[in-house]
Amino acid sequence: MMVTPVVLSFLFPLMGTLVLAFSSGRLGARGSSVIGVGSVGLAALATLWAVLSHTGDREIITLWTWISVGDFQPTIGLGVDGLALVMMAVITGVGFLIHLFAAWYMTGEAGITRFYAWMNLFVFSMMLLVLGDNLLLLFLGWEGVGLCSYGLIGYYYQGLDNARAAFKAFVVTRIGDVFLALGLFLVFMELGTLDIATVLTRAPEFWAEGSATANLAALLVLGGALGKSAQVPLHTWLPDAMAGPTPVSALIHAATMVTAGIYLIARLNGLFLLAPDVMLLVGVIGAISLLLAAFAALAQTDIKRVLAYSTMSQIGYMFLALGVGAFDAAIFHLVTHAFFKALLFLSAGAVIISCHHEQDMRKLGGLWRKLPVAYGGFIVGGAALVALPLVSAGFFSKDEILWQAMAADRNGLLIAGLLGAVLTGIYTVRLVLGTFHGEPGSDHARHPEPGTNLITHHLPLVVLAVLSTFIGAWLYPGLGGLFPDAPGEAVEGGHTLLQVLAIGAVVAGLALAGWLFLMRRPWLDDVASKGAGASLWKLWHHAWGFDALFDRVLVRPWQWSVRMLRFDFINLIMNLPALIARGFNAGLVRSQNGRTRSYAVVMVFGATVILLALALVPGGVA
Amino acid sequence: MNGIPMEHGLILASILFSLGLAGLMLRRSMLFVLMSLEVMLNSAALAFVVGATAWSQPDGQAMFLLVITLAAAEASVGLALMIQLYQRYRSLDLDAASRMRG
Amino acid sequence: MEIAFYLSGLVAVLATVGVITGTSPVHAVVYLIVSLIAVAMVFFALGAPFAGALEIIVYAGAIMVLFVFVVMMLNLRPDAERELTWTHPRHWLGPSLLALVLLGALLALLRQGGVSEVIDGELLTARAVGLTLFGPWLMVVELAAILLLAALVTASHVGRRSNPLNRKMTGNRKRGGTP
Amino acid sequence: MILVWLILIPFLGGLLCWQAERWGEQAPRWIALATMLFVLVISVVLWLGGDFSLPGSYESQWLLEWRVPWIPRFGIEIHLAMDGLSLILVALTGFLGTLAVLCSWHEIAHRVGFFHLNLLFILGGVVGVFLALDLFLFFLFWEMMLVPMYFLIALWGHSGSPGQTRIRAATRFFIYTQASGLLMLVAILALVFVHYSNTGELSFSYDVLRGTDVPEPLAFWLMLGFFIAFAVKLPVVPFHGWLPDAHAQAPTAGSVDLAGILLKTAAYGMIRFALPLFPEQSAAFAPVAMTLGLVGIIYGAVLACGQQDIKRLIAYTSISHMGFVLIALYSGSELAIQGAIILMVAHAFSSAGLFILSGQLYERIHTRDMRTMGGLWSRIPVLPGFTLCFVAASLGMPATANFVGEFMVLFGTFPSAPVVVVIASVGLVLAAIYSLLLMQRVHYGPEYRPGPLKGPDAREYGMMLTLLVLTIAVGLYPQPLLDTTAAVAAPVAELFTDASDLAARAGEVN
Repeated sequence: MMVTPVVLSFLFPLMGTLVLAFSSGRLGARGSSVIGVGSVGLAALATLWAVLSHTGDREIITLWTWISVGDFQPTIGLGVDGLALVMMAVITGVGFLIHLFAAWYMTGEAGITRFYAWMNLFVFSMMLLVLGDNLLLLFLGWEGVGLCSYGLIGYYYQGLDNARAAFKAFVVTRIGDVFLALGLFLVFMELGTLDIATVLTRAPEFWAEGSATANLAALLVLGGALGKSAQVPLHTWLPDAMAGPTPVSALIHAATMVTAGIYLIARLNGLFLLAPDVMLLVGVIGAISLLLAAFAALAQTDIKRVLAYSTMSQIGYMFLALGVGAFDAAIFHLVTHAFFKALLFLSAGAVIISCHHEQDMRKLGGLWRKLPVAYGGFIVGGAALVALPLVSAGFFSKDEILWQAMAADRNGLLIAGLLGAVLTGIYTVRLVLGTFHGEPGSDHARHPEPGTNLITHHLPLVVLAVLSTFIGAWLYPGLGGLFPDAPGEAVEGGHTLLQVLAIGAVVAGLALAGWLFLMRRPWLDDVASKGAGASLWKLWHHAWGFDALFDRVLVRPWQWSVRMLRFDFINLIMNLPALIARGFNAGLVRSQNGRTRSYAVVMVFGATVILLALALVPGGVA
Repeated sequence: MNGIPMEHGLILASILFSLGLAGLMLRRSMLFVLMSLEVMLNSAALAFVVGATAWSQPDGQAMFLLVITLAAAEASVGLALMIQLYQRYRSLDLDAASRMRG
Repeated sequence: MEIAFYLSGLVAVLATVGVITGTSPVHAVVYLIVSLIAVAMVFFALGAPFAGALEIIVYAGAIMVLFVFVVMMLNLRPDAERELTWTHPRHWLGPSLLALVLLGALLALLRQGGVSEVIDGELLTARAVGLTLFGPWLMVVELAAILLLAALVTASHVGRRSNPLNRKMTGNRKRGGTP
Repeated sequence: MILVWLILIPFLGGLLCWQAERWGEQAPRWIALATMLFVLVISVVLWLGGDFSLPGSYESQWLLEWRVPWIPRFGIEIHLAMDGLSLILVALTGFLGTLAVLCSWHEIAHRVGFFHLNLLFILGGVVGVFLALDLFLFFLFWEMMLVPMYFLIALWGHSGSPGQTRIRAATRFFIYTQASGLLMLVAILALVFVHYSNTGELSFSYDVLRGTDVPEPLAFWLMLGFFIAFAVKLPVVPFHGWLPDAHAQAPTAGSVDLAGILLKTAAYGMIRFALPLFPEQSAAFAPVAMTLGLVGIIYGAVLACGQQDIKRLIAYTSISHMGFVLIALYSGSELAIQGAIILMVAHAFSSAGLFILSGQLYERIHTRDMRTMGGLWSRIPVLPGFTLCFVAASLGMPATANFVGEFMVLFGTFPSAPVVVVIASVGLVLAAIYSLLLMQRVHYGPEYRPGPLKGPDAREYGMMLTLLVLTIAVGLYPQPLLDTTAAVAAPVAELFTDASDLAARAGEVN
């Protein structure tokens, strides 16, 4: 097996996991965090080396043939091209910073070895997902990531609701995975191969554009992507996934796992181009999730849940970009989003740890002077989230998406995007003001203990802050070459008009938020506490009631059927022969009454019957 | 009168047999049961002799002799059992000895 | 000769009816003896003197005497009252109907059968019977002897007064083997 | 000749263990261990030595064959033969037998010799089933497996709730398999007599009987006879009643054997006897069999979630997994049948692992009721980690053998029966639910009773590690297994293809 940088990049986390898993307690907290962070650091270096030595065209490294039966020949092969390298950079880069911050965040927690084992396994699975050039290997990474998110969300396993959140996350993403698996089966049946490159070349030959199979295949792959990227129908697990430690939320539910869906669609763009109305569906789902999450974020009290809904909303933007065919823009936003959302989550983590695990905004406040680094992180991250013009990385990527939507004249999606930008502005300002300004809500908030460790606390936040500015946007190498040309290229004019619109939306959002939360705070509170306002607030707080809907439609019938079927009624059918036998027994026992004379009568009766038979049967005697 | 047709003999035997059988089933006392048993055996013997004389074959009568020995053996054992029954249950009622219930 | 046959046949049937319906055992035994003798008369009427003689000597003489001995030994009082309770038709209707049906079946079989010989009274001498008995049937005679021996042993053992089983059963009441 | 030794070794070993009890309790254990290791070593040596080219090549399809007339009058002969499939299953028997002996090292205290006698007789019977080719001999070994298993459950099991005593469970197990075995016997005899009436030659041999053309209505019933016999053992849903009881009341070694190998004899029986002997009828019967498989998957999963007893839960998961195997066998695609074989091996590993773990849990907290378990992760050092790995395997996590098996089955069956595969994939979600439910109730959640418990000793750790390594190894590199069984799966798959076009041609003709 050639020891190329790419292979090294995903072997290091694997080694890290194995060492941590089999150390079973011998490594102390320091030892395991050193190994945990170190392995991802080495992976980051290997990726850097791979990026530098990348020659531009797609390079396949086949380790070994996984299964070969007849024409079913999936191989453990790594496809290294621009897209994979960008994703690897994000995973290992941002991953490393998050691992570093986790060393500070998790001090004093029990079972750090287990934490880092899971985190390294997660990075390994994510690398496999991104590098897999064979759909089955991609599926391996896909499910591995699901298992690690189960392990990490359920990290504080003592609490029953944490474990339940982990269970819910795994099952909902597993439903998505089943859709993807069905897609795989269909693709293999129709095209006879699972290798991504050959699938993309054979698809146009075998399927006409818009044909039923193309639509079905695209739809199934979309189903898988929705599950993993927490978009509208399969999104209920993301807010509950905040039960895990904050670095986990940062790594999994901001930077990497939730973007797996976007990567999948971007990788299989050929499939989606063959099914235009499924592409439109992708855009529409993106828009819907965008708005739904934005509204929900307005009514959250827990910092992490606000960020979770904000993640869902930003991924909605990426789906919107994919829907209009701007694959490059989607990846660009994916990268910048990874930076600023990781920054926001880590800053939130800093706040939470400083205020002794206090996550409720109403109990926090007045922290901006006491936690300067966290406040700085929130400001820069918030700016990028809101897409503050010219300064933040978010502006460049979100503007690109909106421009592509406009160029592809999908005006409905464009309007949704702009409305989303306004709402993003509002909830970001609400978040920052609620957490850092105003009066401290509890004594935890009155005297927080700010993180002082230079390397594990300040360094990640500062680096991510830098990446969240225009430098991050500048760092992104355009991946245009890899994807079919986006709608934007064909249209010249109108870009500046779009930029004006976008900036207008952002400014309007900030102004409205500032006016609402600074000047008219009491008016806002009493509107939100009475009649229509209160019910609207509650609806948004529970994310439009999807959770309750799924609970009543799916979970409760399932539990009812499990209770009903606990008594194995099909088994009763097999008890039938036993019952029949017992019935006969009861009947025949009565004939044995012990009296000889009745036996004599029965005997004579038998004899007579035989004699009669002989007598009556003609010619019987002859 | 030119001889007795054979059927009559056999009819007599059948009547005697069924009478014995009825007695066997009707009576509760073991003595009567044994006696009706003897009647049945006797009717069988009668049928043999009627057959023998009709076809003038001596075998019938030889068989008759065997039937009688059988009757004798059976009667003796039957009576011995009856004595035991009487000693055990103080009466000859067959239904009393019904411990072999199912 | 035919009259003798029919007459004694009738007597035999009536005597047997008497046996079945009799209440007191002694009467029943006597009726049985009459029935056996009537059957012996039938044998003589049919021309089988050897069979008739045997019937009287062995059957009526030996077996019936055995019955009388046992009846006397157990000095059975006629359990009239039990027999009376028993006259309710429900008891005797079933079995007698069954016997009648059996009789009907036998008669039907007889009528079907091709028995048409007529017995015209020539004697079947004891000598012929003796020759067959000790001719081809020698083995059977030996077997009959063994059968009688077996019956003898069983009867003596089962009928013994002080039966070991019995002593264990009644051991606690009183010593001695009175019946 | 090696084949005869493969069968005789367990039986002789069993007798030896039984007598060895006089020299102390440890002797039978070591002898049993040595016997099973010997069987394992022989099968591995055969595996490395043998080459598994496709049957088209010059010599016959059997790797090894041993034929001696036994009852010439009825044409019954001791005809043992081994090909790729039986070789793997014999090796699996050897391996799981060693595990069964190891995991009952401390658990079985009274009458150790007799216990090992029964255990080794079961294994001997199973090896016999995998090697026997003469139908009569096959039936003999098929019945021989049952009696020692009955004693194993009845004498050394631990009673569940008062209603469900282990004797009842053992008897139920015995009656289920015995009655179905009878059905198979009737089918075998009918087949032989039909052959006799056709050709006047009385023979029980496999190749000869494959050629008999049985009149159409009768053939269906004979096929049904075979199918029901194997369906009871597989277990397919309506006939599954015995499995949960047998597992709940069996000792750990019994459960490992039961789940690990006895279920596989049924699948092996189908591949070897039910399908090849009646190809057209099996092809016609395929939709029904697949529906039964589906019902098995869904019903097994739903019931698994409702269980309180940990071993019953694992038992129901076996029913769900075996549903996949049933679908594969009747899908008629080579990929699916290869997948079924891999899934059989994978299920043997994962369910053996889970049962050994539940046995170890029982040794520590003396209960199997999940309501009295919880938060064991912090109380027991290493076991929960292994449980998590085996739970991941049972829910079909990629890089484990179950995933390879299940996905090959689904890939293979999709072209011929897409709707079946869609419903079976719902089974994948349900698999996730019951597996994580097991993990949730036993190891996560608040601690039911505080206090640390002792971790696994070297023996337990070694067992778990080997099982895990094997599961991952087959999960990542199943090619050796696939090559050995390639020669078996191809002809079985063709049965359906030429059966279906045979039926099609028959359809045109009349």
